[in-house]
Amino acid sequence: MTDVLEVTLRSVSVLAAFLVLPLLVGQAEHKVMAHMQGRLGPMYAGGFHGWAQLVADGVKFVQKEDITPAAADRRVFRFAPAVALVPYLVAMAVIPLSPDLVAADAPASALFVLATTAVGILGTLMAGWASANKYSLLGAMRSAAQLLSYELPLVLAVASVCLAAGSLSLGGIAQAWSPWWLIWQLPGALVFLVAAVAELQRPPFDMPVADAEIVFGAYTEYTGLRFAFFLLAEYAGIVVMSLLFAVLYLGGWQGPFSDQLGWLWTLLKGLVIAVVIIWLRVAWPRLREDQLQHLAWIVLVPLALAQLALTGVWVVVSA
Amino acid sequence: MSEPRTPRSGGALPGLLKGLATTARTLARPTHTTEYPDAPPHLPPRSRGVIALLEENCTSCMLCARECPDWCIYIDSHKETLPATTPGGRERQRNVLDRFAIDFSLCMYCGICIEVCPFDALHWSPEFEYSELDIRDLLHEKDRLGQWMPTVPPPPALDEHSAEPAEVAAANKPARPARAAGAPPPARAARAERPERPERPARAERPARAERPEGTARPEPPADSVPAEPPTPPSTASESGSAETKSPEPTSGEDQ
Amino acid sequence: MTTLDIAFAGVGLVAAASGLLAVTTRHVVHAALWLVVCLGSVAGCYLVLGAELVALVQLLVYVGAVVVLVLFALMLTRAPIGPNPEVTTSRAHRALAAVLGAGVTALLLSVLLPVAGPARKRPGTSNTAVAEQVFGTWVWPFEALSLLLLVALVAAFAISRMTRAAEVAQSALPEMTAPERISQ
Amino acid sequence: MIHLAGPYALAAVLAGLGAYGVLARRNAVLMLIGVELILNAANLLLVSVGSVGADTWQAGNVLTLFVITIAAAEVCVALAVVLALFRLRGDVDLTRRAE
Repeated sequence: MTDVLEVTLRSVSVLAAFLVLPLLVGQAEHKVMAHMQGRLGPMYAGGFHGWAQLVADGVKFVQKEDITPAAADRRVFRFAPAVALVPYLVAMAVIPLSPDLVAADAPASALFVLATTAVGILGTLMAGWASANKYSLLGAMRSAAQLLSYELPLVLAVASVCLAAGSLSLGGIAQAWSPWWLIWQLPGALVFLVAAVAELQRPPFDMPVADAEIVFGAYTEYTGLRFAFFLLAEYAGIVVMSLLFAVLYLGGWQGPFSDQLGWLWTLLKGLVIAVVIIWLRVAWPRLREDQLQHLAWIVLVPLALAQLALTGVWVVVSA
Repeated sequence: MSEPRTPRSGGALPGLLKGLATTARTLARPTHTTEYPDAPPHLPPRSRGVIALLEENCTSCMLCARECPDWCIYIDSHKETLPATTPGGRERQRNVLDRFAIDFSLCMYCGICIEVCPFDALHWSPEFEYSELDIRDLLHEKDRLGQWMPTVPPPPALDEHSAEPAEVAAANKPARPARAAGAPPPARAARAERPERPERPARAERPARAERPEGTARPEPPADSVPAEPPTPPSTASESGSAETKSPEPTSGEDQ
Repeated sequence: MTTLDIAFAGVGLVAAASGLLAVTTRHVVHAALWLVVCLGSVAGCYLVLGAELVALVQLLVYVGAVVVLVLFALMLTRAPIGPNPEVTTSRAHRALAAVLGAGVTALLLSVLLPVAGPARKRPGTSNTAVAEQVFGTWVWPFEALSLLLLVALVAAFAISRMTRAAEVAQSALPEMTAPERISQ
Repeated sequence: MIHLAGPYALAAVLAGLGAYGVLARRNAVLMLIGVELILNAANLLLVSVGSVGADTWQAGNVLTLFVITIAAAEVCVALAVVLALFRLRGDVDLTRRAE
């Protein structure tokens, strides 16, 4: 009975985190982006500085008509948002906030997060193909090409960290972390950050949804709640990637008073990374499609391989 | 804001860092945004918000409607015959404006109608808060257009050494008692104002004209001193005069 | 029947059903999507069998990369929405194929089922043990495999370049003499 | 405790389905799907054998990982070939005779 209760509690808390954290990131994006552009951002919803703007947006999305294009493949079209959203929910379950604050402790959780987020691509592909829209198809193909290219440096960068920590478990990696990693794993961290932003299809890597070129890519035909799910998936992706970065490269819960406030440290570090991801969106223009592939294969993959080699040499020497 | 630079100055990385620095600096600065309905916007004094109509000046000559590039001005008028003022005199006709409407859902605010109006019946008003929930409600009739007249700013001050404005000149001139004592027929006042008004300031000596600035909604700076002497004759005229002639000046002069 | 048996039966049925749909559906893209379901549930089978690492790699490489590549190729070639009768061979051909497929299944079953034996303990494999073996016993196959991957990468690149060169040569045919074309 | 009959049966079924897929499809990419099914049948067999026996070298797991890698390489090259074919012929129907 207690087992059932515990499982329920863990699931509910993951679900709650899944629903709250993306909203926090979204609101942070609204405000940070606005102030970086000399604006105020939302100011009305909820009274104080528009804190409830995203809730209001959610209400608006719920009220909107759910349109399925006549020529679309109905089932795939309707199922795609779930495929995009659920992997991040599952991935969030294994990310530890502190040594004992983790919903599901998997022995190979680093690999698990990468594997589940890789499944999320399929949602975009399905959406793009099933919309029966050329812009959508173009967006889907762009995102497929982009995500395949950036999967490699992402996995290599994570492999380097796993090698350094001698563990595939996120908890073990954060435990093995030391401040020295900030320098030693810096190239890998940068590769991870860039690849993560590309995986999330966020600016400057947002060609799959480039509104000036292909309307809104794979999501062009989506309305209402299904569109909101895609947006939620994007922000949940930011949360997952930020927390992952915090755990892999910034030591997760390590910091002053880590015994009591460890989870807070992880969240804070994750939030900082999320703000950096938002910052990149505001500061940099969108890349061109060929520049994107160029960056992945000419810069990131060699850099990640070099980092992996460096880590390997270091581990062997220091062992 | 700096001097123009060559696009590729020092590779990609400095540019990327510069972008980050610029956005971070902007983040640290206070924003310039004012939230409009809470804080009224500071508009330049002669902002072109909406077109106001001074109905009394309109002769329904249709110039504005014809020049309008998107045909959003609708004018209906009819002719009225005014009886001869003197025995044996000729009857005169004048246009009476029935409808003047501007469809602001079509209007592109080019201002051509204001430019072409020979009688200063159309004016730019800085008023801009006239949005509607239904696009059909943006077709504003003459009473609505007239309501914006008080918001029209006074014309800019003249150069120091320029000739006196016609109205002032006329007002400062002592009224000719012979003409002023007898009630000037309203028909004449209405008619006389029409053809001569804008282009011949030197000949503007009729009392009906001198009294204009006060009689209308348009505030003109020198007009303050004007109204003292001439108003009596027109107002009496309007009381005694025929109602059907609808002379613009006297009636409006009385309304205000 | 043990708990693991029941769990395996669940995911196994999903895998078999989705595999069947993947090879029979006439919606081109649906076939690839059913393949995703099938591969995912095979990963679930691996988990039930206690091979966690393999399951995750299956998810990461197969679902995350291979199927995405397949979908990408389908979209690049021709993937209309709706059933497409042209993707399957004729009825007789399919009947033959079904017989052959059933034959393969029957053959394998007849070989495998007798050696299945009674229920056995599932010790479960630790990732460390797998890693030690990969970089210990299997290190030369592993290196050969990396070489294979590199060759495959270069080959794929070369193939795609070759066709583009051929296209260029075709389009520029009148202006060029034969030696020039060869040198290209 | 687990019976191996289940994994064996599933592997046999997947192999049969894969064989059917390869034979019954005309579209080259869909044929590849059949090939993937056969590979997965082999993998499943390897894993199920490796998971219960005294597998000193972890052959079941390691070989499966190798097969997955080989499958990735195979798909990579095969799809490049398919795309080249499509560019040359305008379709990927493998039953059509090349003219």
